[in-house]
Formats: sequence, C-alpha cells, structure tokens
Amino acid sequence: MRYLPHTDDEITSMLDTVGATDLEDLYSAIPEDCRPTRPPDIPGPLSEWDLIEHMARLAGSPGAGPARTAYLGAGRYDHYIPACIDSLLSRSEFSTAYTPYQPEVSQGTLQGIYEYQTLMARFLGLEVSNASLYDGASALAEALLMAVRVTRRKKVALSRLIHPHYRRVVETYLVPAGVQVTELPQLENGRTDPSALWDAEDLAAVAVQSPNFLGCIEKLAPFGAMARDKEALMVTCFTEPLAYGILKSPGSQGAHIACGEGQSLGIPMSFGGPGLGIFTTRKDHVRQMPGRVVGKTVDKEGKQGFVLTLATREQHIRRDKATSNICTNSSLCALSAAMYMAALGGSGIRELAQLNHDKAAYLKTGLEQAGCTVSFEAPFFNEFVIAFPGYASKPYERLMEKGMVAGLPLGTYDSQWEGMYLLCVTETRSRADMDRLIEEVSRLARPE
Amino acid sequence: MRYLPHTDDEITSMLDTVGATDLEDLYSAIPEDCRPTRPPDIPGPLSEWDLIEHMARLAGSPGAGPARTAYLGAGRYDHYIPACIDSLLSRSEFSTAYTPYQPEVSQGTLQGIYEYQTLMARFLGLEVSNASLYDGASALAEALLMAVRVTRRKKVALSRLIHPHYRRVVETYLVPAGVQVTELPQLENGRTDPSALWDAEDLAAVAVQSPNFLGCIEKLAPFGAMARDKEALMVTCFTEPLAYGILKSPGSQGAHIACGEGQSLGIPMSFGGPGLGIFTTRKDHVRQMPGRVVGKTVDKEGKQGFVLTLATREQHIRRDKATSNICTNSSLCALSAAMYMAALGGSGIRELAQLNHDKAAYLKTGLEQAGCTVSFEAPFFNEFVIAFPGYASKPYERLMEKGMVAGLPLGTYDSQWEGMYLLCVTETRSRADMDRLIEEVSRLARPE
Amino acid sequence: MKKSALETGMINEEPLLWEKGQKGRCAFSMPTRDVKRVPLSPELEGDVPDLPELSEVDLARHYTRLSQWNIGIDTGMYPLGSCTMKYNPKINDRCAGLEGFSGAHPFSPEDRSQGMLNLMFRLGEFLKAISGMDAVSLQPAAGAQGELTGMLMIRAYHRARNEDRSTIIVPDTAHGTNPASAALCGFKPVAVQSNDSGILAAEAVAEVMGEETAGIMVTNPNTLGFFEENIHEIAEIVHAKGGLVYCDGANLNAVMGMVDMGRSGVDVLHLNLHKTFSTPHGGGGPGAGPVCVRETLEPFLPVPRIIEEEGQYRLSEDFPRSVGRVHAFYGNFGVMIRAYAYILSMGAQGLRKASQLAVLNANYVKERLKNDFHLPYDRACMHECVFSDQYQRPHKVTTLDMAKRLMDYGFHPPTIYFPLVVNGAIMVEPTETEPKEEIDHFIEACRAISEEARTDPERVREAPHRLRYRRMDETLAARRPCLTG
Amino acid sequence: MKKSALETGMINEEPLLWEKGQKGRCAFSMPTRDVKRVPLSPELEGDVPDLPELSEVDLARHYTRLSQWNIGIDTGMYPLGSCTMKYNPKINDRCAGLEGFSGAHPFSPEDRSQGMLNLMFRLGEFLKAISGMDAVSLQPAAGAQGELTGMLMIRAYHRARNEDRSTIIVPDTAHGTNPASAALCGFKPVAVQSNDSGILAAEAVAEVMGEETAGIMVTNPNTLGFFEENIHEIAEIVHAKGGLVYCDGANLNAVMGMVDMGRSGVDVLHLNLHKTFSTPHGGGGPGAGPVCVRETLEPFLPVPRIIEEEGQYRLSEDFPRSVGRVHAFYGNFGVMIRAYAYILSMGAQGLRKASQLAVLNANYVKERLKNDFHLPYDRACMHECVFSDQYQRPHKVTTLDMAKRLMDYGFHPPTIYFPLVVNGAIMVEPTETEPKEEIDHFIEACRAISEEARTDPERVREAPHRLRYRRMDETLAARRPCLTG
Ligand SMILES: Cc1ncc(COP(=O)(O)O)c(C=O)c1O
Ligand SMILES: Cc1ncc(COP(=O)(O)O)c(C=O)c1O
Repeated sequence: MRYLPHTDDEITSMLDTVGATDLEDLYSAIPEDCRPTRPPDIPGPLSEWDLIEHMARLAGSPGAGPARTAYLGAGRYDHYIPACIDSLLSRSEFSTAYTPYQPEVSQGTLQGIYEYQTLMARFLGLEVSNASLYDGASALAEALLMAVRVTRRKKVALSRLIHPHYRRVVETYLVPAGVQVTELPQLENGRTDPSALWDAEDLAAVAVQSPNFLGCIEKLAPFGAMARDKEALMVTCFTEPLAYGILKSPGSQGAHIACGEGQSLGIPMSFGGPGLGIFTTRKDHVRQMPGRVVGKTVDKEGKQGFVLTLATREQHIRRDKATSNICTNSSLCALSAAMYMAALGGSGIRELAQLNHDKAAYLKTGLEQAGCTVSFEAPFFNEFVIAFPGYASKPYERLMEKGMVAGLPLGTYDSQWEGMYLLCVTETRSRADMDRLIEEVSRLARPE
Repeated sequence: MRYLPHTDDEITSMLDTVGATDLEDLYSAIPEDCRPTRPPDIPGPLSEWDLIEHMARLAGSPGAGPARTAYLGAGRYDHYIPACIDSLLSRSEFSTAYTPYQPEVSQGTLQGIYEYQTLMARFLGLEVSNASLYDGASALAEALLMAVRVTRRKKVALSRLIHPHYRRVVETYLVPAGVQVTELPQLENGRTDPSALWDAEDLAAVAVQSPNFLGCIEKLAPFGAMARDKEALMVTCFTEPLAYGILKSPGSQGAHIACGEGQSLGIPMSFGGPGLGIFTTRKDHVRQMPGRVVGKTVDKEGKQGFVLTLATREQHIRRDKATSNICTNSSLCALSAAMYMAALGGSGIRELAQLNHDKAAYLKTGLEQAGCTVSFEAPFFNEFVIAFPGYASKPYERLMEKGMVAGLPLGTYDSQWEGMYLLCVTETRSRADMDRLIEEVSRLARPE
Repeated sequence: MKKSALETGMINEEPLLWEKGQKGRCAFSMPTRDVKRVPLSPELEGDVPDLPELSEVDLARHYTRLSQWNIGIDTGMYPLGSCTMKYNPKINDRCAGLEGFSGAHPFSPEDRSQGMLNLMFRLGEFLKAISGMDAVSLQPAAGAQGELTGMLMIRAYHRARNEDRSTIIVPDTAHGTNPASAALCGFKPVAVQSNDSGILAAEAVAEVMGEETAGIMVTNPNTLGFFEENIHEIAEIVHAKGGLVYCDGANLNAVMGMVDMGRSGVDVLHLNLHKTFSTPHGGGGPGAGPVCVRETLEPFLPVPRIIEEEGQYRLSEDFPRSVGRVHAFYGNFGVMIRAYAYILSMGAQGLRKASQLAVLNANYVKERLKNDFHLPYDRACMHECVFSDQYQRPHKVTTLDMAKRLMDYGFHPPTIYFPLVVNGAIMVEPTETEPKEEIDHFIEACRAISEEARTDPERVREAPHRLRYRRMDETLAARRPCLTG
Repeated sequence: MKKSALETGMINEEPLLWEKGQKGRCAFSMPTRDVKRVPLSPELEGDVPDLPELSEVDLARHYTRLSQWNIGIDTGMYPLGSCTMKYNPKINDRCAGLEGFSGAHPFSPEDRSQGMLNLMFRLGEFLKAISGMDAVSLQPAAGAQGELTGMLMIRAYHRARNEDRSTIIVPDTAHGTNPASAALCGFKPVAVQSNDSGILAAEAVAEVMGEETAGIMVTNPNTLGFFEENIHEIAEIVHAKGGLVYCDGANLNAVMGMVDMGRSGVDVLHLNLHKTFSTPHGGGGPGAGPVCVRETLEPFLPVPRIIEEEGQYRLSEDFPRSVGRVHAFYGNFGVMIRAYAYILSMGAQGLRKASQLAVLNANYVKERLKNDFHLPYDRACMHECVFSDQYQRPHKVTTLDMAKRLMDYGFHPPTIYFPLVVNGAIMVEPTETEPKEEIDHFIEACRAISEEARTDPERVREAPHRLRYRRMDETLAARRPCLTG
C-alpha cells in the first residue's frame, strides 16, 4: 500500500527492537471480549484509478447547465471563487498543518488567521474576531451562550426569521443549559416584529438575522437600542456575509456580537460543509468569547510574531469551565475567507455586493412581470420570496421538469409560508439564465 | 486588470521619476511607420468566469466514456498519472522558476534534474543523460546531428519503421546540414531489415526505433553490432519508453545514443505536447551532446550541490559553433518523469510494463478470434497492427459510429499498410472495455 | 512596508495584508455587469468596507511567503501526540474537488443529490463496520462536537427514561474537550484516576459510579497511549447502575480492525475523520467528528438522517426523539469525501495494517528513546508513547525547551504537557505513514537534545536558534491582547 | 542518508532519490490486473530497472523539500533580463488541466478534436493580430525552435527562387540561439555592430548586406532594451538586395499593440509564449515559440496546418513547399492553452497596457539605479535596462558578486554578462506584473549592495551568505563532470 512505507524487512527489524514476535503480538493487551468477531465489511482496496472513477460517478457531472438553473440560497451561496485562492490554499504547508500550537513553526497559519480576524472585525464593524467556529449555526448558539455568561441571565429572544436550521441548532445547544428561548414573530413586510421585546425582562440576548431567512434586510438599529435598554446583548447573525459589502455593518448598528456563516467568502458550497463560523464581538467581552484567537506578540529578540492566546478561556486549560468545548475549528476556511476578502478589497466587495443585489432585483422584477407575487416588501439583498401565479398548477414541479430549481419551497418550514418560494441570485447567474426562468414562468399560465 | 498592480497614482509618480508625460510618451522612439494602424482585433477582456466557461466548452467533457473507447497510441500514450505528481509538480517554486542559471537559488530544480538524468540513464542503460530536449522527434534529429559531429561523416541510415513524423522532423533538421538519409526497409514480420547496412559505407549513424511504429520490438543487438563494425553510432529511439520497464535496455544492446519521447512517464497527452525529449548517451560523447546538463559540484564550503555545466557546448557560449541551438527545453516534464519513475520504482515499472503488454495481448488475441488478421508476427509491447475481417465493409467507420476509435489507420502513411490499423492498449483500458470492442468487431461480419 | 533592504535569504519577510497593496488594485475578476445598477436605500447602505486592495500577484506572493513559514506533513514528520498527523493522500483532495461535489447545494432536490447522499450513507456504514457500533451520525463538525452530540444523546436517553442524572465520570487523562462537552450538557464531571499502569481500574470506577451518574467518558486507547483493558468490566459496572459508556475515539488509529467498540461495551463513540481517516487538518480544521451509537441510542441521533429505500437515498427529519441538529446542514461533507476515499483506498486489511504499523512505530520510538527520556509507564503502548522531562529537569531543561530545540533539527515538536497526569509530558505519535528513516532521524535528534541538555543546557533553553524566529513571548500576548491590526 | 542529526531549521536537508526509500516500497497505485500474465520471450526481457523504491509520503516529502530550495515568481521579483518573468495566472493552469484538453490524443478523429483545433486556430489569429503578420505556425516548441523554423523558411524561400544564399547578418547584441539556429540551417553568421545608441545603424547593415546574404536576424526590441528605430530602413536595404528580415520577438512584451512588425518590414518573427504570454517557465521549459510570417513566406510554413472551413477545423499536410515538421505533433498545446487564456483575459487594451507598464517599470528601475550602477546607454529603454559593474570594478567587485549578493536580500538576480557587448552586463527586466513596492525593495537592495561594494567589498565578493549554500563551484563541475549519481 503506497501510504504504508514499511517493508517486510523493516517490520522485522523494528519488531525486534520492540521485542514483539509479530504485528499481532503488539495487541496482546486487548482482551478477547473487545476484539471483533470478523473483519469489518468494507469493500476495497480500490486502486487510485478505480477510486477516482467511482467518485466521479458519484459526483456526477453537473456541468455548466444544471447548476446554473438552480436559484437556491438559504444558507449556502453559489459565488465565484478565484482559481488563485484554490491554488494558494492547497499549498500543503497550510492544508496539512495542525492547529498552530507551536508558534515558531506555524507563523504562516498564525499570521494568516490574525489577518482573518482583523479583516473580519473590520468588515462587520466590531473590535475582535475569533479564529473561527464550525459554521454559522453553531456560531449563533455559541453567541447566545456567551450572552448568558456575560449577563448571567437565562433568557434569549430570537427572531423567527433566523434560518430555521440555525434555530434548531440553537435549541439543541441551549436547552440542556437551561436557557429559555422566546421567539420574535414576523411582520407582514418580511421583517422581524420587535414589539414583543418591549415587555421582555431579564434577557441575556436579542438575536436577529439580516438579511433574514426571507432575504429581507432587517433594520438592526432598533434592536440594538432595545438591547441596550434591556442591558441584553444584541446578537446579529447572517447566512450571507456578502451583504455587508454594501449594508451598514452590524457593529455600527449596535451589535455586541455579529456571527454567522462565512461560506460565501471563497468557500465552495460542498453540499453544506465545511463552512466557516464567523464570530466577532467587542473588546470588553473578549474573555468570554468562545473559540481560539490569535494575538500579536514578539519573539525573544523583539521581532513581531503571532501566537494562539487567551487560552485560559479554552477547554484544554479550563476544561469544564471553558467558554466553549471547541478545539478543531475551521481554520483553513478562515484562511480562504481572508484570501477572498483581500482579493476583492474594499471597493471590489462593494461592487460585487451591489451586483448580487442588482441581479436579484432583475429576476424579482422579471418574475413579478411574469405574474408572480412578491411576498414581502422589505428591501432584500440577493434573496427574495415569491408566490407563483395563482392560475398555474404545480408551477414549481413544472419548472423542475424543465430542469430549473425555482428556489426553496418555504411551506415545509412554516405553514404561513405555504406556496412561497425563496429564490437566490448571485453574480454567477447571467441575465440570459434569468430570462429563461422568467420566460418559463410566463409560460406557466398558458395551457400545456 | 488583476494582473496589473499599478494604480493611477503610482503610474503618475513613476512617470514623474522617469521624466515622461504619459505612458504613450515612453514610446516616442517608435517611428510612425512601425506602429499599428489600428488596435489588434482581439476579443475580450474576458472575466475569469467567462474564460473558464469558454475553455470548458472547448475542452468538451470527454468523460470516462469516449476516451476509454479509443485505442490510439502511435506516439502518445494514455497512462495513469498519480494525483500526487500533479500536486507536487504544480508547486509554484518548480513551475514558475526559470532555467536554473543561478544555482544557489535553484537547487530544487537542479537536484530534481540531476536525479532525472541519473534515473533516465539507468533506465536506458547508458551513462549520461541531458536535462531534456523538446520531444522525441527533435531528440532523434539531434542524435543524428551529434553522430555527424562525432564521426565527421554525412550519411545516416534510418529504419522506415521509425515513426513517420519523427522521420519527417529528421529530414527537416538534417537536409539543410547536408546530411544524406537512407532508409532501411521493413521485413515481413514487422521488424526492420538490416541487410541494406551490409554494404553501406561512411555511415555516421544507424537509427532504429523499438518498439517501432508498428508496435514491434526490434532486435537491437544486430544493429548495435553492425554499427560497431562500421564505426557508426547506433541510435535507438522510442515513442513508448515504458517498454523499457521490461525490455532489454538500449544501452545493453550496444546503443551509443538512446533517445525518444518521455510523455508516457507521467506527462499528460495534451493533444501532442508538451512532451519530453529524452537523450542519453555514453560518457565519451558528452562534449558533443546537445542540450543542457546538470552536474554535481560543491559550494565554497564543500557542501554538495548542483549546477548547469558543460556550457561550452551551448549556444549562449559557443553561439554558431554550439552542439545545438536549444535553450528552453522541457524541464518541468523531465521533473514529472523523474517523479513518475520514482513513484513506480524498479519493481513497479516492471509490473506496469508487463500489465501493458498483457492487456495488449488480450485484445490482440480477442480481435484475432473475432476475425481480424494480425499483420505482423514480431513480438510487441502495447501496440500491434491488425486488419479487420475482409468480409466487413467499412469496419473502422462502423466502429467509429459506435463511438470506438479502433486504432490509427496506417494506409495514409504507406500504401503497403493499406487496410491496417495500429491499436494501443495501456493499463487504462479494462478488460470489459476491450470485450466491448471485441464484441463489436465480431458483429461486423453480420449484416446490419 | 519595509524601510530598508533586509537580508532575508530565500525566506522572505512579508508585511501584514493591510500594509500591502494600494487603493485601486483588485485581485478579483469582476463578473460582467449585465443588469442595471439598482441603488439600495441610502438608509441601509454602509461605508465601503475597510479591506486592503491587492493585485493577484500581491495575493499570490503574500500567501506563498506565509506558507513558507509553516511546517506541514509534507515537509516532515509531525509527531504531535493525540493528533494522528498521518500523510494526507493527494487523490482524496482531488476527489473532494470534483465539481459535482464542491458545487453541490445542500438544498438541491434529492434526485439531484443521490451521489452525495449515497457517499454519506456508505461512509456511515463503513464507520459502523470499523467501530462495531449500530448506527451513526456524520453531522458533528469535529471531535468536540461529536462529544457534545454524544453527551446530548446520553442526556436524552436518561430523560426518556425519566431520569435526571447530573454527573459524568471523566478520567484524569481525558482531553480537555471531554469535560467541556459534558459541562455544556449540564453534566458535572467527576474525576477518576488512572492506575499505576496508566489505565482505569474497574474498582476505581465502581467507587464513583452512582445512581446520579449519567455514565463515563473514556478515551480508548487513552491519551497515555494505552488500551483501557478493563473497559469491558467498567462498562458492566456502569451499565449495572443504569449509566452509559461514552468513548472518545480520537485514538482509533491504533485499533482499526483490532477492536470492536460495541463488543467492548461502548454505547456512544465519536471518531475524528481528520485524524484516523487521513483528512488534512488545515492548520486547525475543518474536521469531522461522526458519532456512532448502540441500537438503544439510535432514536436520539441528530436529524436529518439519511434513509435508504431501494437504492434511493433521502433525508428524513422524522425522528421525534432526536436531540435535534448540531450543524446547519449535514456536517462537513468535504471532509467526509476524503475519509470515504481513504477507507476505500485502504480496504479492511489495509486499515488493520495501518493500525498495526502505527503501533509498531510508536513502540519503536518508545524503546529507542526510553534511555534518554523518562518513561513514566514502561510498558508496551498503542499509537503513541508519553515521556517526561524528569531526566532533564536537574539540568534545568524543560519539556518546552526541548520541544523548541527540536525545531532547530527540522522537526515539529510532539504534544507537550498533555496528558496532565504526567508532569512535563512529551507525547509522541509517529503514525503509520512515517518511514523508518524519518523516525530514526527523529530519534537521533531527540538523543542529540538529551545530550545537549547535559552538556550545553543553555543551548536548549534558548532554542529555537535556526528559525526566522526566536522563542515567542506567549505571556505578553495574553497579558496585553492585540487581536487585530 | 544522514548520519547524525543536523540543525537544519525549517528547510530540511534532503538526500538524493536513490539514497531514499527501501526496496519493496511503491508510491504508484498498481491498476487491478484483469487479464492473465503473458510472459515475454526471455530473449527480449531485460533486468528489472534500477530505480529507487519509495512510498507516497517519501515522494511527497522529497519534492516538497526540493521545492523549498527554489525561488519562483510567486516567491518574489525575478528580474531576469530577456526572460520576461511575469506573473503566471493560476486560472490558465486550471484551463490547461481541463480533462478534455490534458487527455486529448493528437490522433483523435477530427470531429472529436474541434475544441483543440479551434483554440489553436484562434490563438494563431490572435498572434497575427498582435504582431501584424499574415500567417503563423504554432509548432515550434520554444524560441530557438521558432528561430530554426524561421531560418528554414528563409532558406526554402531563397531555394524556391533558385538562390543559394550562404550568410546571415546577426548583430552583436543577439541572443546565442540566433547564430546557433542560423548555423543549423547552414548559414554563416556575419556580425554587425550596434551603434553608440545601442541599436543598428542602417549604414552598418548596408555595408555587410550582399547578394549572398540570406537576410538579417534582428531582435526587436533588442537585448539592450532598445527599439531598433531604423528597422524600417534596414528592412528596405535588406529587401532591396533580395534578403529577408527575421525578427527575434522574444522581447515583444515591450510593444504589444504599440508596434506592427509587419509594417516595420519584418518577414519572419518568432514569439515566446513562455515570456510575453505569461505561460510558466517550468524551471526551463516547456515553452512554445510560434513563428509568424509575411504572406510571401506562408507556403513554407511547417505542416500540418490548421484549416478552417465553415467553422470546422481540420489539419492539412497538403503544402508541398513546406519546410516540413519540427515537432512530432502540433507543438506544445498545453502551453498554447495558457497563452490563449491569457490573451482573452487581457483583451487588446489590456495587452497594450501591460506593455506600457512593463516599459514604465524598466525605465523606473533605470532612473533610480543609474547613479549607483553604470548605465552604458543612458537613454529611455523599453522592457529592460542594462547596467554594468564599471563603478564597482575598482573595488574588485564584479557583476557576479553582486548577483550572488542580491540573493541574500531575497531576490533572484538579473541576467548577467549578457548581452556580450556590455562588459559585466546586468540586465534587469522587471515586467509589468511587479508592483511598485517590490521594485522599490529591489532598488533598495541594489543600492545597499552598491554601498557595500565601497564599504565592505569582501561581503559582496563572498556572497551569498544567507542561503543554504555558499557560492557553487561551477569550474569544478565542468572540469570533472559528474552528471549521474
Ligand atoms: C483525545 C481527544 N479527544 C478529543 C479531541 C477533540 O477533537 P477535535 O479537535 O476534532 O474537536 C482531541 C483533539 O485533539 C483529542 O486528542
Ligand atoms: C532574445 C532571445 N531570443 C531567443 C531566446 C530563446 O528562446 P527559447 O529559450 O524559448 O528557446 C531567448 C531566451 O532566453 C531570448 O532571450
């Protein structure tokens, strides 16, 4: 086997050194009742060639066609990734290294993550960022747990327009900790209704997502003000960070924590993972922050360098008192995000965000003209919700037959959203692509 | 443009330093009558995204299917290339470096090429190898020119069973030098007829290819003996070096020069180029050898290192007296070949060569049983020539309609080969693939 | 920006991203605008983000240079104990990069996602077969999240039986994530000490196992590199009192095909695909920490789960007793691809052989270094061996000093000061992909350092000497945190 | 094999391939044998080749470590004059790696090869448009083979007119490949000197142009970095005597979109795709050296040629006056892909801008260094500028010393001792992809060295100091050649 360098002679000589008669002998400590009764039922070994063929078959060949005709977002976004990023990221010094526990031989990763933290904090208008968490959903859960620690309160208010999967993860993380979760309902315009907050007491945190699950841009400032009044932490989350290329940053709107998913920033969709859990907050809270963090320091001779720091928050030092149990995070994805942000630069990310918005606006207008109803009137970024023309029967299925995935059906998430579809348009969809969808939709009315 | 770092401000400040008013001003030395009358008619600029889409369209998607059904060799061979090689070769320190003129910052390339030279010389049974030439065809031409220099004679004898394209390149290179080329005809068994050599005089070189263009393995030793008798150089060339994983090496059979194409050794077919011109010879002739060569040396402190050496043979020192005009060669391809040979190792390359032979033998036997005639009886490696059953009309075209490329039609190369097809089978063709071809061929007889 | 020319040799200095570039550069190829600009309401629009602007060559050089300051598995042996730093096959990266995988949207209709679901389903089956467990979830994004998921299931299991157990037994050799994960689920960790042989005695567990105890978290093989030989008996004790056995399977690399976790009495087990199954660690992730369970716990697995029906795969959330979700989608699919590719490349026999050679390598290191370094538990080990700095302490040379000094010899240091039960621990895990020569070089370097500790302790204490950097001041970093630039 | 531990820091030592590995290892995944073994006749079978045997991890480490001893364009500025070391865009490599391209067999039936033929055809059209020439062959595998092909065509042209011209005019500034290529075609090079401005005077050419002269080989812009301003007049002189004008277009990077080679009187021109068109140089190739010609020479182009008919492409050998083939197939297609991708990415305006900025960068270096280094021709340059070591020679510091010393400062040295007309030449070509900061750093380093040459010449003479190696003994290598291990 090409990954196992040992020749028979080497094995013999090493066994000799070790004082064992054969390889099985190394396992004499394993009691009989812990041993398998038969070898695991696993096919293979496959040669490299049979493997890649098998994998290519599984991966199919979506080609330019099919992917192009899906208008899916809702937590994963199809953005272009420069070839340059792939090629740099795959340098084995980055990709095969472990967590940079030993700073002197890990300055590449460490400076890279320090830069990530800096860019991300700037981008979201906050003061500090950690080195990453698993994904947007667990980042939100960790944010709320942090709010509980900071405020020593056990209640959080969550917008119903936070991605339903995120809410489910939050529940999974929070319930065992005895945290009570209340939900803020939806306004007719597609934004979150803050009114329930007026009477809320003892809140550790108020959490909203913007753009929210319906694609609508929330007015964050009022939530920020409300949180300040209640001495709760304002938590902003997001599934589409690119929106902050153009929107006011969460920090500027009063967020104490801005967290969410970073997949849009140079990371492939990969069927939902790996992603990047982004977590930024204010300086005062840094000792309650979950996850690793890189800090600047100097070496013995005063030369600038970077190290993992504030480890006393972490599980390997604090064990059951740690701010989180996280260890391995999403380091390489954080590096992609830094590369991506640096590739775009300030003006680039603004322009790209604008283009996303404009393309979505184009499709939305087109669909409206083709007979669809736009469900919510609040401003959107690159996602919006529509209902197909009432006269069309099984519109979504019929479009699917034409090879088009016209968004995500929302009915399964909430009965009030029955018949509504969440569509996403990024810079990867051309006007011609969209025109084809619009054309098909306008045909829906006509009899087959 | 992302490849042009200059901002407008920088341009202005640099123009200032330079003392020019604008960019056009830098070209004041260009006379009017040398300037274009209009901008070149070139489309673009294309974005990275439009580009890759356009390219993917041009490249098509041959998928596993079609490529699998082609039995083409004749100078380019479809062999598996380990993913590991691709990934190492694409490290930019290798791929973006220039020729290693400055050894202290190019030891990676230099040691890599020194290793290539060593492995290649060992593989072909000769004493030295150069750092590479363009491809197999020009390597043969250079070999013959070298023989002319070494012997100071102006006549060479070439087997007719050398790849016809190689012979054409030889002609292109040799005729202006006033070298006379005579051809050795073909024996009925598919080997070269050496008898014409008996009376030949004043030969600089005798050149044969093995396996030859018809896939047949030549008996090299008699040519070697003959060359020695005539004090000519024996030149062996090849298009399929993998054959020497199992065959007696050219060096062991008396070759003074073994040269040819190295594409089989870890280099993709790439529609015919780039390839790797392999050139190995004996130590005595090294100062007449064309091309670059890396040698071992030491640095000032006695530490082992490598440099380009024997430069006095080369154009940049010797100019019109150089042993060749070559400058840029196929360095990165040589590095692939070294990686490939090292990946396989001695036993691995033997086993792979055997497998190639055995697969070809399987198809050959199968086709014979399906009614084809095997044209030549000399032993073969992974290529052989057949004629389809006489009763079948347009067999090749009918197989093509089924999506199968049943070898290369030889009729266009030589009228005596009319109706013959050169088929190649490498390790990448499965028995099941071959069975399908055999099955289709056996159907050829039946009416449609 | 550098002020004056520096003699850097071949490894360049490189400023921070925002000290590079110039306003107006852009390394991103902006897609052609084919729709008209529709301004957003000014009330929503923020300032242009403050991000550095670079050309593609700036970007390429920045990260190429940064990469040169890192050691990776391809540069050399990386014997970090407990981390299983084995070679990461390149073909697996190619598989993960297949466009059909990397471009797949998690909400793609199921009939467009069969390849992905199939892969995940089969990977789950493989992990079950390797571990001897009955059911699996691939959702956890890393080992610690696997632990959390496992502990949530244990909690749910007890609740379903109307029991509210509050404590969990955690041995002193456990990794920090174990108590942290348990605490996240509201469990109070109760410590239990390992015995003189570095493993748990059944009696010690019996002593602390009570009716309020939810179960035990045991790492097997443990972080001292030993197999918990009493696991079966321990499981019986825990089960007898209604508790469950959680196994941290981060060290599975020692025992693939050699141990049946189910048979040994384990109820819940997490695995680290980024250790045992060769997926690259990425400088700290992403990883994947699938959790395997015994049949009794299956109803509590996270949703969605993949259901196979007549060769077709679909996702189902229809498991009312599930602990819920721990990931926004299905976990780290990109990592799963690599693990799946690895398992298929190895086959059952190959995995078994890999484990055996991992154990051979570790024992070889142990034997050849035990005269130079104190070996607190002098017995045969599994995948790793743990030394201490006891022999060097008299010379005022510590584990940290020696770790730094190893860098001068071109090696990534072992894991240090863990597990906590060994004072000044040096934990060496070579893994099976280390060729004997590399291990021999490592041994020579360690011996050279042991010699230096006696003859020139200052040299060791002041290490590293041969890198771009001298020793980093970690205290300063923590005392005056500077986390952004 | 290393005998004892070495303090290598992060850049490992690495033995030669055959000093690594062990008999019995294999890094290649042997395909499954699905046919029976058929022994070859023993008479044909040789010994098992004597190749080292390695595992995949051995292989990965070997080449990763070797790579760390190299400088590339992604590591830093690489101002090798005459080599146009510009940034090599990654997307171009991805394009070349598309399976449909890399797996294409050159004998694939034409209807399966349309994409490839289309690309080649269009690339040819682009090169014609950029150069202003009438026809093109992409077949030559590098610049020197382009020259050979061009000279063969000139030879064929004269023969077709029943003329047997024997000499060719080659300026003293020419690259070594020029006379070597001419000689291969049987032409005797006749030298002509450049004038005080570093270019050819028409009179000088007129003096040597005779009836037996086949033509002139002129490099434009030339290797001193100047545009041959008299090219039009020179061409007239040459043409008047029945000769042809060959232009070495290796330096086209200075003048894309700014010069029309056809209009300037050139008959044959070769281009270097691995310089001007950004394809990576690969440590010495592969490259591609297309040759462009005026209409009159078209019949002599190499075969096969690509013919377009109603949007379909085919290969034709039906050109009886062709010089023949210079490549086994159609040239280096993998290189052509990258050049094609580059041209499309830049567009006409982008190429023009690239040239302008290349010239700007070169002039900037020239201006900022001319006080420190002797500038033999003090005038505006094109893509490169040529200094000499005249100011340093009094301190016994040579061009070679300074080149080696630059390495200590992290830079690849410029081209040295070429062109031959400048004693101790230092030829700097920054290219347009160098950001101003990098150039400024380079300038600082050069100035520091010029200062050192005065104040501490020994330091310069003994350079490099900061690399893994001190200066290599090239004389020893040539005196006692050791070419294999
Ligand atoms: C024994 C053990 N358990 C758990 C973990 C945590 O795994 P992860 O880092 O994937 O969260 C580790 C990782 O170092 C470990 O070594
Ligand atoms: C001016 C000039 N002409 C010709 C060549 C030869 O080109 P190639 O190396 O591609 O054969 C070079 C290469 O350095 C050159 O600089």
